Amino acid sequence: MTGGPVTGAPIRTQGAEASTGTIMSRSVPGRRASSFARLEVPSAPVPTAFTRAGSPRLPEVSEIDLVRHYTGLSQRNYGLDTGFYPLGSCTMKYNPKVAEEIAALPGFRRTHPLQPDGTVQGTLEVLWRLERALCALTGMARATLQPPAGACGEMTGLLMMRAYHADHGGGRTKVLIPDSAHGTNPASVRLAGFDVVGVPSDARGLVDVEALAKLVDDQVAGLMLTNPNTLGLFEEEIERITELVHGVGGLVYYDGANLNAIMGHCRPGDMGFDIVHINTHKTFATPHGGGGPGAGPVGVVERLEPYLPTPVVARTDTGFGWDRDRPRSIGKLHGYNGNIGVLVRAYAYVFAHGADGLKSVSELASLNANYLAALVRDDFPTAFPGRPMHEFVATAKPLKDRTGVRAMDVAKRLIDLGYHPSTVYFPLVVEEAMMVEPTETETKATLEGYAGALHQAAEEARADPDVLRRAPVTTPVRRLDEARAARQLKLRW
Amino acid sequence: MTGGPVTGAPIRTQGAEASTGTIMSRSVPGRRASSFARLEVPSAPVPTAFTRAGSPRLPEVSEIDLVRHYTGLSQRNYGLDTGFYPLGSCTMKYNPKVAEEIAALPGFRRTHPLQPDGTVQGTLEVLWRLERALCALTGMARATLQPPAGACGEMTGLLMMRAYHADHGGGRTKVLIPDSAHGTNPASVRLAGFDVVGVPSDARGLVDVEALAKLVDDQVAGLMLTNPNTLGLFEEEIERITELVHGVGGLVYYDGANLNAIMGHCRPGDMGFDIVHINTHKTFATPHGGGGPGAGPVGVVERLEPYLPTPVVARTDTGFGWDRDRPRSIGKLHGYNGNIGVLVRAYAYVFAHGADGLKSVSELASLNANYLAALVRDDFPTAFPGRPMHEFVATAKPLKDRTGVRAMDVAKRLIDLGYHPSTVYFPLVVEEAMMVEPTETETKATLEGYAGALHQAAEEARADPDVLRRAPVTTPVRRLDEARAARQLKLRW
Amino acid sequence: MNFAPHTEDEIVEMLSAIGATSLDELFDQIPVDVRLQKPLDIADGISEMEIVADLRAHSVKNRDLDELICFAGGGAYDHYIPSLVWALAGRSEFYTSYTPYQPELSQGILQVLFEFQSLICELTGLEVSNASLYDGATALVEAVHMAVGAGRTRVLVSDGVDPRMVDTLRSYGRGEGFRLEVYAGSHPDVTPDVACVVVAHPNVYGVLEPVREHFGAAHDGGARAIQVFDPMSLGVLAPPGELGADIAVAEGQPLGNFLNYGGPYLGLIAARMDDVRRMPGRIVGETVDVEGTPGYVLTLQAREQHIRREKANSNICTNQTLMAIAATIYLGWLGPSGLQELGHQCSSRAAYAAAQLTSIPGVTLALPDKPFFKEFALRLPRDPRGVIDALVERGFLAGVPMALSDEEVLLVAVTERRTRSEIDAFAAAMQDALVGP
Amino acid sequence: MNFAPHTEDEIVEMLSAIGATSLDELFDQIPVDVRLQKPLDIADGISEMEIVADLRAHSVKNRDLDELICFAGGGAYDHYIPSLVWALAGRSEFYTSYTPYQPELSQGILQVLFEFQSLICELTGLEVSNASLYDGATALVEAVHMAVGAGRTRVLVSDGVDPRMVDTLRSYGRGEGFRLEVYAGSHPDVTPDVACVVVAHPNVYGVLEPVREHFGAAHDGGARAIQVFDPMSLGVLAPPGELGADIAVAEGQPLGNFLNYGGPYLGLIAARMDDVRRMPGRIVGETVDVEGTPGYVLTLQAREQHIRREKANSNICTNQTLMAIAATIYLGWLGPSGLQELGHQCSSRAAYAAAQLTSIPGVTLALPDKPFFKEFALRLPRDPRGVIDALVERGFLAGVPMALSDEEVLLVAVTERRTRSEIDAFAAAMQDALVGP
Ligand SMILES: Cc1ncc(COP(=O)(O)O)c(C=O)c1O
Ligand SMILES: Cc1ncc(COP(=O)(O)O)c(C=O)c1O
Repeated sequence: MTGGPVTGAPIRTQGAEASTGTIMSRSVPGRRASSFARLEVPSAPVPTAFTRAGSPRLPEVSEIDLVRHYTGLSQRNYGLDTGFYPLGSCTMKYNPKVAEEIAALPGFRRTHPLQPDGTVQGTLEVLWRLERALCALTGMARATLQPPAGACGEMTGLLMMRAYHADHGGGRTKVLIPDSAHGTNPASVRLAGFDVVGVPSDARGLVDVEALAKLVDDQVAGLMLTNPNTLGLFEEEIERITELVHGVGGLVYYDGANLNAIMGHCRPGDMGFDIVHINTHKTFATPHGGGGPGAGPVGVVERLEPYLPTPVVARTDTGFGWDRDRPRSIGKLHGYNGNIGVLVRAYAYVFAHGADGLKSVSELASLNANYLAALVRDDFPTAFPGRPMHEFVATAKPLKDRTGVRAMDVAKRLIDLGYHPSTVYFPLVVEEAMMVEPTETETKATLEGYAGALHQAAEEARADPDVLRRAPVTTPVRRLDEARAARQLKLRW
Repeated sequence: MTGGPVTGAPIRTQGAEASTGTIMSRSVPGRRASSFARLEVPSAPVPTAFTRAGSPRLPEVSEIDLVRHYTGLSQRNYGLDTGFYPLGSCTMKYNPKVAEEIAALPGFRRTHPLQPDGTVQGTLEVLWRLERALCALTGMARATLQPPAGACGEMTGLLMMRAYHADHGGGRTKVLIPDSAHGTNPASVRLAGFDVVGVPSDARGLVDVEALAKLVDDQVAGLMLTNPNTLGLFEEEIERITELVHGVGGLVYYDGANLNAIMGHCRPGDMGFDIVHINTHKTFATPHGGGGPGAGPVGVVERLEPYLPTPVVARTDTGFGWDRDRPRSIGKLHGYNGNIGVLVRAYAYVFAHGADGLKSVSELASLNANYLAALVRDDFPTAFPGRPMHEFVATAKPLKDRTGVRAMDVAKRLIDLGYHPSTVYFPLVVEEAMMVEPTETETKATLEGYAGALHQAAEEARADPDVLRRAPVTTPVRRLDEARAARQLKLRW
Repeated sequence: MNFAPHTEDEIVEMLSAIGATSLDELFDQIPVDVRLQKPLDIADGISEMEIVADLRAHSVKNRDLDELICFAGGGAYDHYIPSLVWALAGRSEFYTSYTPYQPELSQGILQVLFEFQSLICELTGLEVSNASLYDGATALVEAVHMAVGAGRTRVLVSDGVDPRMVDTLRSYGRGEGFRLEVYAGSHPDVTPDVACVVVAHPNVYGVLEPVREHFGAAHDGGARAIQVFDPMSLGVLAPPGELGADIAVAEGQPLGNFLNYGGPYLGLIAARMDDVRRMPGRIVGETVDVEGTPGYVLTLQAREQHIRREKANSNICTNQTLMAIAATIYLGWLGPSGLQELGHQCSSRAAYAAAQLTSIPGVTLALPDKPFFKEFALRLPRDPRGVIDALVERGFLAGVPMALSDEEVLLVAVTERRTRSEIDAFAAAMQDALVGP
Repeated sequence: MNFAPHTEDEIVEMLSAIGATSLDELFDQIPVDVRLQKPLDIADGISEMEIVADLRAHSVKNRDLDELICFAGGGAYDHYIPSLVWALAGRSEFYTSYTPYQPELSQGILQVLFEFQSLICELTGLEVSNASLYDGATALVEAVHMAVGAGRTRVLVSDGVDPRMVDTLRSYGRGEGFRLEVYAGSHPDVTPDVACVVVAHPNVYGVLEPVREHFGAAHDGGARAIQVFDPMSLGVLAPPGELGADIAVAEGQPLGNFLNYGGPYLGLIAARMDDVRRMPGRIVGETVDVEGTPGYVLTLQAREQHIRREKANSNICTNQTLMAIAATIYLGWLGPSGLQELGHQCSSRAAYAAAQLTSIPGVTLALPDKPFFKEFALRLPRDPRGVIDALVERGFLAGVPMALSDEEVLLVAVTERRTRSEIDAFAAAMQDALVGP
């Protein structure tokens, strides 16, 4: 293998002994880890009319059973701390350990959501300052921190769009979305009660502005866009795009998934966007948690501020407090006030980096993506000619045409070579797409290692494609039968 | 493989890519993880006469380099949380996670050793209560918590022995030690300025009391013994033994390595011991840390109390404080007051278990050892006939005689079968010794799994001994050339 | 502070490899008009020790529950979290990974989620669970979304459902186009346009509801029965599946997750197998690999946004997996008998607390004839908010103010953590606060 | 609380397999006379949540360094510990393992220790290091033990060596039979019976010593030169190896380890290759396996107690490996330029603090003509212990009282953590305390 040291490694090979059943395989009737204080008050069971007859089949295990079982499972999992994880659109950057330490402070972790405002002044100030920073970063007037993830942020934005239009004549039914958009965009649009109207891409992989011009009309509530788009390309005609939508009275929504590309260089607000969501678990490196949690704050321009979810943090003479007196608000989007523990980590990231650090993050994210794109270009050309920003979409189509090997096979082979592969088959507009987002926290040597592995896979595809089709062979399990999983549903013990 | 689910698993097999250099292999000139606050006071370097010319070759790496490197190394290491770890004499029992959480409380972790007593009343009370509990457990009058490990506890005890004799006529030069003793015993004896006199074992594996009777004389400062001894056997004539030594004016030292066997059932003090050390990292489950830290508190009977190291915790009207006014003390054995962080964990263990829990610990430790001994007896008989307590010493001699396979080969084969092997080749009095201490925290299924693996290894030894001689084959490295390591010393980069 | 590893030399080399002369050039595609000409209005970066000092200073301005003895609930509870939960859930292989798109590298997460789904099914007596939703309130939104459709757009919500959940449901309803009506009593009027009946048991006042009556009405009217449950009650209370629920949802925070001032929490949802294809979010299934070795994958992905886009059941993508891991470990720690003992401890301690508090002159149970589990509503002689503030001064978080008809009551929650002496001290402090200024 | 997993049924089965009828029978070998007839005088066991509550209550009785701003040193320092150090050293595969007796299962620990040894050699400019000792004081004991022998039994210790170290040395000396003499100045009188000369640099008063003078005398007399160093100084101060030290020892706590009220700490020792076989404790070496793959093992074990028994160099067995892991990660975080910047920050902040404090009337440097690194001795107009107490009231840990000739001075240590505003506030509080009651 060429190109520098390997940073990641596959999960360990399964020996005969490494196979593990579920935690139930360790269960022994009568064993138990938990203990409670002696009940020193009178026993008062719930009335028998309400009681449970049988017992749920929970495991009966000791602490050491739990510790070994879940430690073992963790070792069967590849994380960022294991190695390179260039999932496109996910911004899998290093998750600072310091943020974990901070979020675990009892002052943050051990506070109840319904404590009086006076007892959580520290957190409220953190939220208030974070909101100000997010507004500065995006060029918005105010923001809500309530949405617990990007998709909920989208819903929040779209419901505000809906409420705004209801106050301004109403009757708008359509939301425009480029064909390269992430699946959550159309899903959110539908759940918000709008119809999805697709906007085609042009030969550059950008919004086809002429097509857009034909699509905009007074039925259009708005347009959702990420910029740079999911191809990693900056929408160069962004001003024209936002003007077109504004021209028919629509609002423009910025999907912040790709904010890592532009921090300190340009701001959605300055491009004409009205609503912006941010994925803290992307841009601000809050851990992805194996699938979540995240947080999806949403910023808006001045005129949308009345519609923000209830409550918002307000600063008063006596300190900070929740403002719940918001008659035009779209209401609550989360049972409490969002993923506070995630937002505290985001605050740590934003203020530790500062204006200078955030700007540099975007520069180096772009540098890494462009460098890696250049290294792999011969085997896996980028799908569109433009210079990518923080991520690029390459295609395995030439390789497939020549060898029959697909992007998925390449991905699986990368696993054997020690890497988590990139996103594949997204965005849908690119055949055999490989969407690679290295992020700024990866070293040159890691990028070269990954490029080397991709090159090796391409060579093998040409020489002996079965090596790729058989892959992976070094993992605890090999390729899994997904069709069977969906047909013979086994979703629990 | 027979006998229930496997609890442990070997460290992952090394693929071509998993090989890792030292952290220096990731170093790039100019890269750096650390950052400091801006220096907002005048720069004041040390005078040039004292300054360092060159730079030490420390790694130049980023946080993600460090995180991946050391996460990767951790995954190349087998701990108790990975699986069964039956090292005899080491009491590798489950390390409660709660003790880690407690020791990390800022009130414990973030206190300076030289703070005024008035500012550390919480810790001083913890130490005082722990000392009382250890005295209750061992039947001693007072204890020092200062020694940072068992061996230092031995030294402490022997220096007290020395000081005591100096005050009582002096002139004693010898300390008796059974031939089954742990290496630290003779080493400590020598460092304390005594001569080692070995005491032979009898056919039962116990102290040969007749031989002992001949060895005691007025040159004898004392006897060091663990009970149960390193064979896991209780010295049934313990009263006779301690009387013999006391009879000539000697003191009797209890090596607490095996205290896990007898808690709540009998006490060294009641057997006639004068000095007792405890290994908190054994009996009280404080983590072994890959080799340390531990703590080695030492309890003494009344008449030795004046000799305890300085200072000791005292309780006064105004609270707790360090008593430094101890003219006959042997002095300090540690720069500060010992491994406080370890002692806090020990406190948690002792008081969470309580009198009832500790007693049950010893019962179940013995049960586990006896059960496992019974399961493996056919292939690996115990070296002596008596009923073992918390550990047993089996021998691979019959297997070796028949197949040529040695205890070490069996141990290495166990690794491939998913287990950390027991201690081997100790105690020295048993040929091809396998010293197995399962501890009470292991499940019946785990013991059966280990027994099954031992049986499989024995079968293989008879059928194809090379399987054992080649082992291990599933680990990141296979058998290492220790002779070469000692010959071609490479001890640093 | 900056985690990018680049040295000046490397930047130069990399730029030259891509044919650029400066980092700035990488931003040339951005039209000049929209390029930011000034620094962001955020202070410059600081070191790790400074950000820790800053946030620690903020954290100590809060009065946390190590300091205030907590009797607050309202859906989020101060149950004990054993240390092993986060020692394990906090392993970085878990928390630094993402959605298991590459199952061969993600068997750890996938298996834990499979176990989680199994546990939620066992708890609820239902047949299928997913791999987590955002929180209890949004889980209810998803459950209602599963029920709404084909001419059934009315949603009947019992007045015992937490108003925060109802508010959240109402917000989403504006987009999803269902109509929400709150009803009193246990016999909702289920007409053919009703999609579902939503009941909380225990309800927001802690009261045990006659769930079978509500759900009988629902089923008679052809509507789905949705129960909001408390997972901590299910060692002692009959499970939703047995009470007739078609879908059950809950706030899963109490299962080993910290209070975190409201999040990250854990949305639980379980349903009958018939509804599996209507379920939102990730679902893990067991299958085999090419060699027949069992393994786990994300399954039924055709329901989800990344495949089905605007026709997806839900827009959820990032979920609360890490909280589900914690819940899985926590439930393993409890075990069936622990879950039962927990329930018994909660109900006993709550009963004791209710007795002590109502022995204070002027303090009464607001719903005196109703059985409760671990939380109960008190009628106080003074405004509950003022009382809460007065008790903060005395070291207690007294509870949560809650509307009941047109008055405001105090919800008091008592978990297994609250000792008799804490309860006694709380009652004394309450008495003191009520006579005091 | 009890971690044994046994159920009643299992106990019965296991007893029957070993041919016993009760657990008590397993203790039959114990003579009746010595069997304990009553329960231990320790309270009965409690649950996890109770032990946490108990120890938390104790911990908050301490005034920790999140609360008191720390200017105390005396060998243990409040340097900043980056979060990653314990996030990594705290991985359970490390901390739940033991001495790597089976190297194939322990390459992780072994490699970290190899890196640790390398780093200590690099820091000190010496050739060989071991895998840790208990702490700085016992490391000095071991160093002296390496030097003593063959007619050389006198140990000359500079009066700048921390008295806690000297006391510890004296205790061990009683057994090991060396004689310890403290000398003033930098020209010890090294007769042929002198085993070694021990110098601290920086010394206990923070002062930079003319080390070469001390060591010149040592070497002229054929004795070994032993330096006590501060690892945090070695980015800016010339390393022991360069100053002529044959053996160098230190308290390694500041390298990423918490203050822990005195332990667990980390004893560092490094020496010249000639002395490798006299080194105490574990040493890791690189070698190859049967296939030629590089790997690590414990080596030169013939020095150690488990092989050599009474002839061993040292009795150490359990050491401070986990602290060495933390130190390794910490030094990787620092890097060479970070180590240098750290040193510069310490000396600059200390100089600033000295200037501010000595501007208080009556406060002077006790050793005004001596250069110092990060710690300095103040002569105060009042008893230092009283001043320390008065400053605790004001939120500061002012320093450590220390004897200097026949007076008592205040040692003030200033690390990179102490900001200018903290120092200014400290000086103001000191002034206030000195005029106050
Ligand atoms: C472009 C884009 N938009 C929206 C989302 C949804 O964000 P979340 O997963 O936080 O709900 C994603 C997530 O991957 C995304 O990549
Ligand atoms: C019997 C015995 N004695 C003494 C010791 C030394 O204890 P430590 O390693 O804590 O110094 C041990 C350690 O393994 C031992 O097993």
